[in-house]
Amino acid sequence: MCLAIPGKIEDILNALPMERTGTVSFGGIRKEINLAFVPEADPGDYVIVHAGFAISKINATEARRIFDLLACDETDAPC
Amino acid sequence: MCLAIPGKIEDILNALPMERTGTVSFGGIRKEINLAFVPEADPGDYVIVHAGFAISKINATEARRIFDLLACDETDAPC
Amino acid sequence: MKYMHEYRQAVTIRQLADKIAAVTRQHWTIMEVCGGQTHAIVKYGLQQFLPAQIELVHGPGCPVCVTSIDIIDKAIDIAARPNVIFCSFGDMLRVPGSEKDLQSVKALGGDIRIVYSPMDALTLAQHHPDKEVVFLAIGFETTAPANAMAAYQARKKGINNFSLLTSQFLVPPAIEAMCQSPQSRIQGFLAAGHVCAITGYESYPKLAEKYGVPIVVTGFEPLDILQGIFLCIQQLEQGRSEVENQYSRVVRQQGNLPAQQMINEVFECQSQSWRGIGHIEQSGLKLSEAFRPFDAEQKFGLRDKVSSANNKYDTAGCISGDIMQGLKKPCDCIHFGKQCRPESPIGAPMVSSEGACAAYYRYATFNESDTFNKNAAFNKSDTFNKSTTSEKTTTRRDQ
Amino acid sequence: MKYMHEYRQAVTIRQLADKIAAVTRQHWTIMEVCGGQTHAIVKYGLQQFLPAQIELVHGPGCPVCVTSIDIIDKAIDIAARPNVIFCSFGDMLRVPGSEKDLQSVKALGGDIRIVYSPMDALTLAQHHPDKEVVFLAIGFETTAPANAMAAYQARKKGINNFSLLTSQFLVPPAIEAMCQSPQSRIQGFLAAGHVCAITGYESYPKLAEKYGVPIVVTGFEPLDILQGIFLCIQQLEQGRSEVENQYSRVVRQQGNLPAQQMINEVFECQSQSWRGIGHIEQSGLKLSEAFRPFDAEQKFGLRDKVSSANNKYDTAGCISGDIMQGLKKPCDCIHFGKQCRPESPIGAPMVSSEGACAAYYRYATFNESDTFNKNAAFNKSDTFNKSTTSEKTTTRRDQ
Amino acid sequence: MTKEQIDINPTCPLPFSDNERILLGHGSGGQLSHQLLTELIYPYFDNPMLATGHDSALLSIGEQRLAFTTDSFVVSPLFFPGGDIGKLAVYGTVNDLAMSGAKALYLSCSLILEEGFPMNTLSKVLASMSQAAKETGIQLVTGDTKVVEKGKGDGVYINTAGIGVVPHDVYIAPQHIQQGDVIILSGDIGRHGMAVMAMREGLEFDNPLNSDCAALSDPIHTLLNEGIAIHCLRDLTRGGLATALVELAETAEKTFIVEETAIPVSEAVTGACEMLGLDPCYVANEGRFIAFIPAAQAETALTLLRDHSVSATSCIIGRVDEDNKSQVIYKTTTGSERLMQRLPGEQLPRIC
Amino acid sequence: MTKEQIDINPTCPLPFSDNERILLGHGSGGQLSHQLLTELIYPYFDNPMLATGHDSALLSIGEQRLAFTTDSFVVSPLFFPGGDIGKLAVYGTVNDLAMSGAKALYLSCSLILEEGFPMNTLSKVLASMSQAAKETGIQLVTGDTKVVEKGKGDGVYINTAGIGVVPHDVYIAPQHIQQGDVIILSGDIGRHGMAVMAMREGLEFDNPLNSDCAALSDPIHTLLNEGIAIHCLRDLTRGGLATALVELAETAEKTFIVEETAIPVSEAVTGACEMLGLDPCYVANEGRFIAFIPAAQAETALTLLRDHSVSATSCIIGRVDEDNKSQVIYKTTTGSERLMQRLPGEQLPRIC
Ligand code: SF4
Ligand code: SF4
Ligand SMILES: [Mg+2]
Ligand SMILES: [Mg+2]
Ligand SMILES: [Mg+2]
Ligand SMILES: [Mg+2]
Ligand SMILES: [Mg+2]
Ligand SMILES: [Mg+2]
Ligand SMILES: [Mg+2]
Ligand SMILES: [Mg+2]
Ligand SMILES: [Mg+2]
Ligand SMILES: [Mg+2]
Repeated sequence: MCLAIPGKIEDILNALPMERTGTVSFGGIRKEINLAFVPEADPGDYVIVHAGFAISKINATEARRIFDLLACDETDAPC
Repeated sequence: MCLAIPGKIEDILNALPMERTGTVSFGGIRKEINLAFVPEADPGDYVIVHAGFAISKINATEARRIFDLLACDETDAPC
Repeated sequence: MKYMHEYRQAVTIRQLADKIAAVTRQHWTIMEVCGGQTHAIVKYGLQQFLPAQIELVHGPGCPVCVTSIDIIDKAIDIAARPNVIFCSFGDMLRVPGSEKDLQSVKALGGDIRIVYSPMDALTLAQHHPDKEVVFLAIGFETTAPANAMAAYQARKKGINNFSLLTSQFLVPPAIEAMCQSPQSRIQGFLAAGHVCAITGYESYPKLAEKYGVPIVVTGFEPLDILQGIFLCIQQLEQGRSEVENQYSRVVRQQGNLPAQQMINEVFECQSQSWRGIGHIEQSGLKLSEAFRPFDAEQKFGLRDKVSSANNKYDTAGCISGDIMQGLKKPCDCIHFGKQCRPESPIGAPMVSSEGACAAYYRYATFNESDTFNKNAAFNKSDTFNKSTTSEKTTTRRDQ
Repeated sequence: MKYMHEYRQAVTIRQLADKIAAVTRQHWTIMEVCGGQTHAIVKYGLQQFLPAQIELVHGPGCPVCVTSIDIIDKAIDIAARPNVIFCSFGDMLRVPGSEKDLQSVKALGGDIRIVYSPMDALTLAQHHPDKEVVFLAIGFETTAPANAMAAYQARKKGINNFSLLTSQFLVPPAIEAMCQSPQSRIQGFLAAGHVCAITGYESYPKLAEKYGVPIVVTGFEPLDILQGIFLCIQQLEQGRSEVENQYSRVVRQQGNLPAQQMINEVFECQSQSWRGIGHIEQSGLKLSEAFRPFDAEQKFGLRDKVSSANNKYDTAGCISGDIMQGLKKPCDCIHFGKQCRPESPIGAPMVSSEGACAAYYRYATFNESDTFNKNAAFNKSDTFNKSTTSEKTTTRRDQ
Repeated sequence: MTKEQIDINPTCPLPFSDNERILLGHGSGGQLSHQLLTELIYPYFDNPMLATGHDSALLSIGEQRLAFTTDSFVVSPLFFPGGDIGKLAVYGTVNDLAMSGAKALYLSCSLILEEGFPMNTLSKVLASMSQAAKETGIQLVTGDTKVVEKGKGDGVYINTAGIGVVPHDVYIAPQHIQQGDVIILSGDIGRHGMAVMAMREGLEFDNPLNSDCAALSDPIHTLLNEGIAIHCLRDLTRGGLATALVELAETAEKTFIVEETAIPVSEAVTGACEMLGLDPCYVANEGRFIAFIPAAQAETALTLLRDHSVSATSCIIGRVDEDNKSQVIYKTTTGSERLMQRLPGEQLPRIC
Repeated sequence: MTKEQIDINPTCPLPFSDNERILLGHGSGGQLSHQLLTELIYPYFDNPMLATGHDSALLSIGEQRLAFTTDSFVVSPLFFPGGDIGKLAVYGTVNDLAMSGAKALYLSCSLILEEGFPMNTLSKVLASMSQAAKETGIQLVTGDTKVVEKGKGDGVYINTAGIGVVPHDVYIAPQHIQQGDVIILSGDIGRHGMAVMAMREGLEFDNPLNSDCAALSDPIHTLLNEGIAIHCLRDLTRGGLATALVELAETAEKTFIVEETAIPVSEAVTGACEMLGLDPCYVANEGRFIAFIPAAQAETALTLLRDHSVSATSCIIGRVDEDNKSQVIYKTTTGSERLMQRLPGEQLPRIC
């Protein structure tokens, strides 16, 4: 359930809190997405989008962790 | 106006006075026709039909008159 | 088919043509009142059998032609409603209203059905109790009994989802109105045989006498029409103005009494507007009080609605009114065969194949001077101009 | 695409697979709760990277699969009405109701539109004030805020021709119900990352503790799922039953507070019927009192309508309920790949590509013993039987 | 990106006003169809073959002379007395090939199905196509199937295209019509159109009125085999006999003289036409043709044609006159003359 | 005479229940389309040429080898970024001919117009067809126009059929696929389907996503002229790459091995597919093909193909394996393997 994909906020189209929307780009496409549930996300941020709504802002640091972990394993260095 | 064509009554389908209908044949086709306005017309009689209604019974004697007249003219006999 | 094809044979046609030629000495202008007769005259090229002195002009007897724009607009209004099945005779679908025609309403999704008889519309109403079924009840006296019967049975059987949008015309008041017109050139009438099958012809003698015009009740086959013309010319040449019945195989003097009774039960007379011509007193039929619940105008709240006077068709120079009063011919119209063609009519007479304009267009007479150019647009030196331009007599026959 | 393709690379997948193999010593049965995860597991052939001892079973987290026949029948009832525009997410159109599906209503003329977002349905309602626009609001906690926002804005803007037919599910009560079932074989859960993005995972520790099951909040990319499995197996092998968050780039412990607030404003909890599984207390969301005017069941008088118990699908031997509770696998169903195929589904899990049956059918694993015969009907000695038939352990992990 | 933003910048030969729209009459085969073709479609495809207005195109590929034709079939109801859309779709293309003197060899078939169309009905249509193909010896070799949403079709539309071989000594085309040719009509007219319309209008018949729907290849090939120098052929379809005559007179730039009394019309068609106020010369046929033949061979041709049941009542209805006025003079039953016109739009039943 | 009374008595190979009906999926080009063809349509037309499942039929007429094909085009919207229904209708048939190695010569065009369709739009469609025909050197030689009532069409449906000549030494067909052949894909996939769907869904693009709609004849003829022994070609249309591969594997009775990582997909198509939950391998194309070529000629073929803009990003996506299991093994980006399937019905956007 809950097909949701990452996209990058490009601009804010409507800044009213309950109607907040913005252009989000997904690879080569852009679409107007409802941002009312991610008031903390600004242009440049990545969000996860489901059914036309951003449901979460992606944390870039957390996103790197698994790769760091696997790189560690590889070198057998203590991470 | 008032496209109406001659047809021959073949049978009576409904004999109730205000709902009288019968099969009328027109050349090679037959159709159920309202006969309420020609109570005097019976199977075998020709009627003139307009918009699904027989509006008049054809008088066979009168129908011959023009041909008799023209035949008379032809022979120059007094008719 | 019996009582049909024997009246279309070249031999007898020729015989009658000779008789007509033999009696004709002067120029005479005769109107065939009925569009069905116009259609037959043009389809069978009957003008070719007449001496040049006989000019036929074409009357207002085509219900498709004379139904007012107001009614067409109301029909369009009703037919476009979602819960309606709108029923009509075929030709009415192409008649232009002030903005569009019923056909284009159908093209936009309106449920419009072509029926052969008013009773077919009533049957539809019985089969679709969840829909409003409306029948566009046009016609002259010939059709009025059929329309009346549909209303009568609807009331009797309680079929309350059925109604009539009526546009019904009476012939004698129209004949009288034309006779009274100072411009009129008509010297004799061929009365409409099928109308008289219903009405009889007892009201005609006083017209014939008052206006000094012979009136011949005439049938619809080529031989009928030529005989009607013969009888009419014979009277004119002999200085008579009487009523004769050419169509005696169908028409009785008193008409069809049960049909008259049905008309009287369901309808009452009213002043009526004729498209292109105007109002004529007591020349129409409307539903009487008891049948008012079956009146579509009342049911759909359109009784007082009047179309915008400004419409794209009647202001476009269509001379249909003049044509139907015998004042002009289709080829006198600047649009005829150019913008106005059966595939794109401007006025109603170009729609119905009984309309004078459509009949002239469709059954163009062969003529050495090439009646039609290749694009089927008429050129000026047109066959049909021949008779009208020959002698613009306005002489009324006086006796 | 960033945050997507880097989680699908063969090299890192292989690394994690090795880590999993290294820690696995026993047979373990793990359920991925979410259909999106099932889809990814089968699409990317992730089972091929796991040791034979790890058995994945597929949870009820596909709203297309668990929406009750009753709701489908109500959707069909509403969608077939003349004045309605019925809006739905794409996959719902093929889900069988007791007699037919929405797609066949569309084939018979129902105005059914596929939308991407509940807000698109609301926009349609604004553009068609003369129509009733109904949105089939299915979903788990992930979709509930979007559905709620549509109702909230409709009320705020007075868009009264808009309503929701709701079928909304909550995950934690379902996990608890499965844990309580005596037949359950599930020893650990991969919790649905996108649900937790909304709800957070503060309610999970007491479940993990009470039922002795590790719960790993897991994402949807192949690398996420393998890491989730790794963390779960690691706990199981170490005898722990804790809550871990694999999907920390998206999921916060407390979830999305504005979204939770919107859910609370618009919806309230109710007992909910899960297709193939049955009622689970407090496992659903319905519109709260203030939003009742936007409830399609109420608007169309369907609140008390119950489908006939006797329907051609659920009595046909479909074992979707058992599959979604981890008791059986699609290939245990006698219809799988025979009468039941994506182009002619018998049960809902064959409809949505997230449904376990459809995912298994569509992304059949290549296997030397010829997984599919030519007609794409599965034969008995099927790849997928491998794991289920290997060892029918019912051991619940106890600690 | 919205529809409006796409700039396709066509080179449009005719500017239309925004509210000029396709009407049903544009598909009637009459005057409106003619305008659509000559004013809009032909100018875009500057190909002399199109303008010949022939039933099929004549192609030369290597040493071979081929005929190539296409038609889409959109009849409602799909089944009618004497035929169905499947038969029509096969015969229609076989006939267009035969009208070039070609032997029909290969057929394509493309179906546009409406969502919700019953499988059983489709099966019946296909069975009928299959039988018609066997009967006429044409092979269906390639096809296509599309499905459109409910409300965007009418059950099934069928397109067929056909390829045939034209013998080396056969030259049949409007341009080969000669002064003095007789015009042969292969049978009574109006059956197809009236059978379909009568079904809609609920008319009953003494003896069922069947559509004339039939393959016309056999009589044509008999004529060719027996050495009749056919100048032109035309199968009578939409628009009827009148429209076919007018089109050929214009393409050939000849004057035809046609006798109303010579044109056979069955009692049933006459009755139905009179009742509905239609002219049989404008009613559609699906198994009739006209042939232009040197007068000297007329009697032989008639004898040969009458040997085939499909053309058993063939007769001479007119001739090609001396002057070249691109017109059809119609001598009516009363003895008068008028010009024949194309069908203007569609024929609507005339009641009043 | 009512509909029910007509007895057409067909010999129906498959009895259907009364409520089995055509679904949109029957036109998707996938599994339902396949069933409709093999279970209903083919049995009625017992012609080996149909069952070859080739893009066009190969005919021998005298000394000539001809290819013959047809397709109907029912796309909505009629105009989309990168193309329109007119272009599609010409290219589609030219491409099917090219897939037999034929040079496209002659085209038929049959229009089914919906009552009320604007003349100006028709004019634009015709202009586009005209330009596409000029560009590909095919001549439109015969046509037909029908008009259906409002609500029984969708603006315009276009059928084209085409005839081409196949050189004597060219044998391109699924049956000629050989073990060891490489499978070349002519460019990135999914553009047409996503361009059309994105327009419906109102997606915006960084750089406009254009349909791949294009004529494929030039690169094919280059390959043939340069002596590449093409074993089989298939243009990718409805059903996408996956369906084409599965169909060919079944017809050829071969096993194909295809690498996901080798298949080019643009960023825009990827983004749109991920958003809507679609798989680009099942999305429609209108200007892409796959070619089966002996491994020894693969590099030469790639070089030749890359010289044409329409196939500039051609690449090898797989090969024909030793065993003959009529299946397509798909190596995914993660390193796992699974079997490719046909598209089941239509691809519906997956949301939840
Ligand atoms: S030709 Fe047309 S515009 Fe002129 S009078 Fe007749 S109907 Fe009116
Ligand atoms: S295969 Fe079909 S019938 Fe069997 S469990 Fe899955 S959905 Fe139900
Ligand atoms: Mg033809
Ligand atoms: Mg043709
Ligand atoms: Mg044809
Ligand atoms: Mg095709
Ligand atoms: Mg329809
Ligand atoms: Mg192809
Ligand atoms: Mg093709
Ligand atoms: Mg194709
Ligand atoms: Mg044609
Ligand atoms: Mg439409």
